[in-house]
Amino acid sequence: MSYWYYPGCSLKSNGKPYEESLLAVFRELDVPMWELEDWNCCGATSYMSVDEAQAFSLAARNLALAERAARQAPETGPPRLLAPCSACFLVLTKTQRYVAQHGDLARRVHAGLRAIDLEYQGVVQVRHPLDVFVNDMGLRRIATAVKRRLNGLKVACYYGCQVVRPFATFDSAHDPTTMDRLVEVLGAKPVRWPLKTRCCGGALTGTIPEVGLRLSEILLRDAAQREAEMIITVCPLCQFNLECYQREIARTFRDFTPLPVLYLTQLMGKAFGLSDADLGMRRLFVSPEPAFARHEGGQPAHA
Amino acid sequence: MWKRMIGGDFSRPVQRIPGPKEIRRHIAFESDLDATFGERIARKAYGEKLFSCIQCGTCSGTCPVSHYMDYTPRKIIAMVREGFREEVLHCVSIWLCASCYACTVDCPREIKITDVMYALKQEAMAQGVYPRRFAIPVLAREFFRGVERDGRSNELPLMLRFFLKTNPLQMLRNAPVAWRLWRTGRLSLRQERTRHRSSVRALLRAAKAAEEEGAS
Amino acid sequence: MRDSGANGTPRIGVFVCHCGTNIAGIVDVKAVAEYAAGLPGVVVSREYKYMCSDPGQELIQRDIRDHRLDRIIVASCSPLLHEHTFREATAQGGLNPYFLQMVNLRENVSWVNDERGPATEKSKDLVRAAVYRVAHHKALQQRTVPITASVLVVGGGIAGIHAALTLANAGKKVYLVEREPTIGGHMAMFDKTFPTLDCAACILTPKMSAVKNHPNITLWTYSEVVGVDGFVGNFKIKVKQKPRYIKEDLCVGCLECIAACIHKEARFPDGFNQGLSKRKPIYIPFPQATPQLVLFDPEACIQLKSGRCRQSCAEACDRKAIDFRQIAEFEDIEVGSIILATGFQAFDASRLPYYGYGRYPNVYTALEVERLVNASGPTGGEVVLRDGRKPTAVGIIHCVGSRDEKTNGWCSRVCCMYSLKLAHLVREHTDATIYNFYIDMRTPGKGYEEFYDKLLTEGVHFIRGRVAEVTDWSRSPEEAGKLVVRVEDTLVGTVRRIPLDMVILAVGLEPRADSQEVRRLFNISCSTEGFFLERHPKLAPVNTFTDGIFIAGACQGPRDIPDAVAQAGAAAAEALALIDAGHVELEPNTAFIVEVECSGCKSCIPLCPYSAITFLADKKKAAINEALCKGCGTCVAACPSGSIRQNLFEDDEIFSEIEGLFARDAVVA
Amino acid sequence: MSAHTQVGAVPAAVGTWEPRIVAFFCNWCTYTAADLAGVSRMKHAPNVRIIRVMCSGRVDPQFVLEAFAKGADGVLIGGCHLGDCHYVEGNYKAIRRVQMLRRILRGMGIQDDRFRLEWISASEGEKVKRVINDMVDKLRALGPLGLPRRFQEWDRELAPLEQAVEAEAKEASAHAG
Repeated sequence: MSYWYYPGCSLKSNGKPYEESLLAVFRELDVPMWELEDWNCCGATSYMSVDEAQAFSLAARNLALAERAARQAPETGPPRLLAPCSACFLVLTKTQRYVAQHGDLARRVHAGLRAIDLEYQGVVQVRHPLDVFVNDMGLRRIATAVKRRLNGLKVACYYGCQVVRPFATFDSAHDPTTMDRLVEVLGAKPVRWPLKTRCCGGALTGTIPEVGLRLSEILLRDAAQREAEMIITVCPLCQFNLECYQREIARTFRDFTPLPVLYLTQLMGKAFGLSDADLGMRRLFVSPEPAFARHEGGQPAHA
Repeated sequence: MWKRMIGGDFSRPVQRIPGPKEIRRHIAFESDLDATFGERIARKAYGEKLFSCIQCGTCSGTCPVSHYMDYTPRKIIAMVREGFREEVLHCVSIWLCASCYACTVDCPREIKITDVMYALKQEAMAQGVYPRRFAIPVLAREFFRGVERDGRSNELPLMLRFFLKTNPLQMLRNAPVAWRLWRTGRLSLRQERTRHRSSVRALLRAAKAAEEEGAS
Repeated sequence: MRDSGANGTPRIGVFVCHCGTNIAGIVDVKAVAEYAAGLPGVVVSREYKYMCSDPGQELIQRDIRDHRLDRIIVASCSPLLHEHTFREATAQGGLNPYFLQMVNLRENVSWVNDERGPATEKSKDLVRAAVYRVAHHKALQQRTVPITASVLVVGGGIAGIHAALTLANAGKKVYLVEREPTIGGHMAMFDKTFPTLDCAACILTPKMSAVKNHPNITLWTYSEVVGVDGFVGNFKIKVKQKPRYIKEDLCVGCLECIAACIHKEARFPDGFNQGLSKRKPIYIPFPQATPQLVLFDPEACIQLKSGRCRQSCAEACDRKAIDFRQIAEFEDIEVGSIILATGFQAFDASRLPYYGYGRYPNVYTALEVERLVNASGPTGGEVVLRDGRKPTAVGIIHCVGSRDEKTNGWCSRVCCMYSLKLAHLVREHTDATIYNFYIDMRTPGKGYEEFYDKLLTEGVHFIRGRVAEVTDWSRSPEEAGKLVVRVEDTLVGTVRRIPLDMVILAVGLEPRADSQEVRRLFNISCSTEGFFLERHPKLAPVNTFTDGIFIAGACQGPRDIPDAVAQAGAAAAEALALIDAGHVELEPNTAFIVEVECSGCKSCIPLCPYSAITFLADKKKAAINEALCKGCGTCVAACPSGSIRQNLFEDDEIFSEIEGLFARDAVVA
Repeated sequence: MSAHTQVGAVPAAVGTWEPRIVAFFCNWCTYTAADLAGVSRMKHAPNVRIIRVMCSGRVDPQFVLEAFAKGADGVLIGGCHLGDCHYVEGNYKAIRRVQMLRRILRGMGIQDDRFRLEWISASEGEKVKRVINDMVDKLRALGPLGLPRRFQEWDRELAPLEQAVEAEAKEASAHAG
């Protein structure tokens, strides 16, 4: 199975470690993936506040591009568009759902696309890496790629909001488990965490930091209390909020200790034995090394 | 004000009895209300479910930021359908919504509350009733302009313009984060651009035109 | 009684009903009546405020006499509602009642349209179709069949018990079939009942033993109805008695066998106590179980599972009542009427992950707490947490699995009241601070609002807001180690976090998981949510669309004990009225064969689901046994030579109805 | 005039034309559901005329053909859901007939959307509304069927032929005589 890769704006900037590790992991698993030619911003959440029809049209352009790409390369099978950023994933799936359900919106979107010689038929599948790892590749295949088991490393799996609700169908909106099952296969130990889908603050961290920082702080503190050694995320904005503002959080709130925040794909790459450079580990603000070091000496998986 | 509200870990806002000049009239006359506001917003938010709200408050309970809001999401719904247009469009609640969709998923009446919030934000921006230097609408506008120009969103220029327009001091506070991002190669000075930017602009124009055509 | 119209053209009377403003508000009834007057064969055409009223019916009778009418059309409501009424009126007027045809102007026209023009046109079309049809009507005689004077009651909860006793006291034979090993249903699990707080067992157990001892009641517990055949007055029922592995006539309920069981420890979850305690493989559901018989759990008993047990239980039994080779037995009975009182099931709280049921041990369902507060329950009436601590703060969350489009959209009606009751009882037992989280407080019953008032003044907290989540995520030292509820206090307009030791989920009532199968078995209907459907929500609330089958209790919709008992009484009265008449009148809508036209092709024979058609070998013709025919008309539609006719639905009648619908232009011109 | 492979879309007096639907509803499920729609005040298109039968199995294909022939633009049959028939299996018989009939109707150039079989239980008042509205929409799109007028046209087309045949016959008999 192969995928068209829709990076979204974040994976090209602050989410670079996500892109690097995602590509490395797909390479390691030998799953072909091509970056979608000429993609544009999905519209993101803020766009919705300005002009909805335009926001949906922006997203639909990417969907149409993926469909066209698949038509031009029939050997790749039906179009599967991989959207690793939760916000992009949400906007793209929402666009599909709403265009299918609301005739008037569909009319506007199709008119926009027609003006630039594109057509959206609704055949493209929008997929999130979590879904692809668990349902397309399967845990067994992931397990065979593990070279160095993580040996009981305690992690808090943080799904954030937009990946599991409201449009995703591959996991529960209230108590998702795909990531927990994945990290178990890597040898890590997911902590039970009721906040795993609670909002990290989203764009508020930048706009109203007093509110945004608090939301991130809640997550970091509770994860630490549950003895998690790091938080694992699948969204560039979550990762950014949770990791990059820890100094500011420490300055604002009492008794705060930093906690590494990694992308799921970085953790997978680590277990697959890939190099830190390939996984963008050096781009992290809070080093995960001490946590990994505590679990060194773990048995190689295929010893 | 934010500072005061979240101050220490669990402190509540400092309570104070209003002075004589701060005493305000709280009464709604039917003539002050916008009778069709609720229906307009319901249509804009993809459905009429708005009117089946039973005011249970699940949305407020599940919302991670409702405790910072002036009106809770539940109250917003009640006000929208009763036509409290001015109050709703001038409130801070709608701008605090982080689009986490918790309310939409939990609502026992399947009301798409997040979409209602979007509809209200659009309405507010269209009517220009949001506070000029209030951060979130400015970010949304700047984001919009950036995408219109580049096809993609670029954090650095976006942030620069955003802080210049809202709160230059805030930029100083964020400078360390930006510095660290740049040092780790996560803040590129190179602008990301869609190759066929003109096609993105043409698309946006056409979608806009189709909308106006549908409205007329 | 005149049995046919005068030679040649019929003399038709058309009566258009206003139904107050129900019809006249949308349909121009005057125009319809005037239009009808011009239709072929119509002698009289009138409109009247309420045709079903006495003066309305007398109008028909007078016109039959004065205008020598021989066909009657009443254009009013649905025939399902008033066909019987107007047939009676027609017969009173001296005409065969089957010369009546009804036109449904209310349910089919005025109630589903809001434009006067199209509604009036539609009404004219329908009246015209009836005019064309009624000319072909024939005089028919009602069929009567004798009734078996006994009743089957399915379900031994409070509704079934009450219905059975009512009928038995009236001297009728009753078969009461209960699926569980004991009767008593949900009520037997309760400690107190609202709003009077009288002890559930004290009022229920006397009725349970009355059932057991009543000479007119045959009680089959641990049994299920597996076959239903026949029709009103003459149902044939097959009942399966599941094996208890106990000879029922020998067991005296001494319980020595339980003590002697090879399992020294009770270690299987006790269903009656909602799994809060354990029982052995041989057990009795609860001390007052009726009948007082032990039974084996075949999933747990070593002997039944592997055949390799010492059988110490059998040794302990003086009366040699234990029989491991027992198998299911089947009973065939005949009854005239059936009452279904199969009850409800409680909503499964684990379907809502955000309330943490099954994840946090101190989240309980209301039924579990009913057992905890019950003196004969697993803790002897002590309200303690699973770790033995006494709770100091308890929250009751209302509407769990009710009023929620994602699970059950309906209001379960009893939860507000039972939550108030539990608030009172838990407070009484623990002195804890109690919070009720409700959406709307619904206390519409005698003494219910007063009970609410009592709780309000008892110091119970009432917070108007649906709880968003129950979590163990703590934000402060006071919250540490507790369950935290996050809820908007909607009356204050503020979100609150409330730490609790115990959370009680007021689970709603829903149809039993197998309600669809049961419905099919008895050939009745369910509403969309799965509760059994009553014939009419107001005027036939215990009847079903199948004659002779009645419903009582929560199988029809959520209801509390007083309502279930009242409904059971009503169902018993309906059944009694039916079987006491000694015979039942059936619609004469049976099919018959016009022998000269029958070609003897036999295509109709396999079509009949009731085997009512036989082939007369000597005449080489088919014949229909009228007593077996139920009037579906399938054979009529299939007969290639058109030699099968159906009374009331003859081909001519339906073809004329179609013709009449489209004869608009012809008539106007 | 050209041959008619497809009946329908006869240009009628546009604006006044309203599709007419004959509905055969079974007494136990669909007729009851229609009553429920009424009791629940579920407004729907006024284009349907309901004929009550005891069971969908009673609907003779001739009823359907007659309805079209007399001027119906659509015919709807409503019965109990499969497995729920009041008469055990009458609705299965209805399916078989409907499938057969559909082929005949296609042969006559009557589009599939004009003839519909729906299972609507006694509690599905909402479905009555939905199905009727949907069918009316589809019939509007198809336009009038106008079978009676079609028959007249066919009769007119056939008249000269008939006359010719008759004349021929007369001639033949004259010769014979």
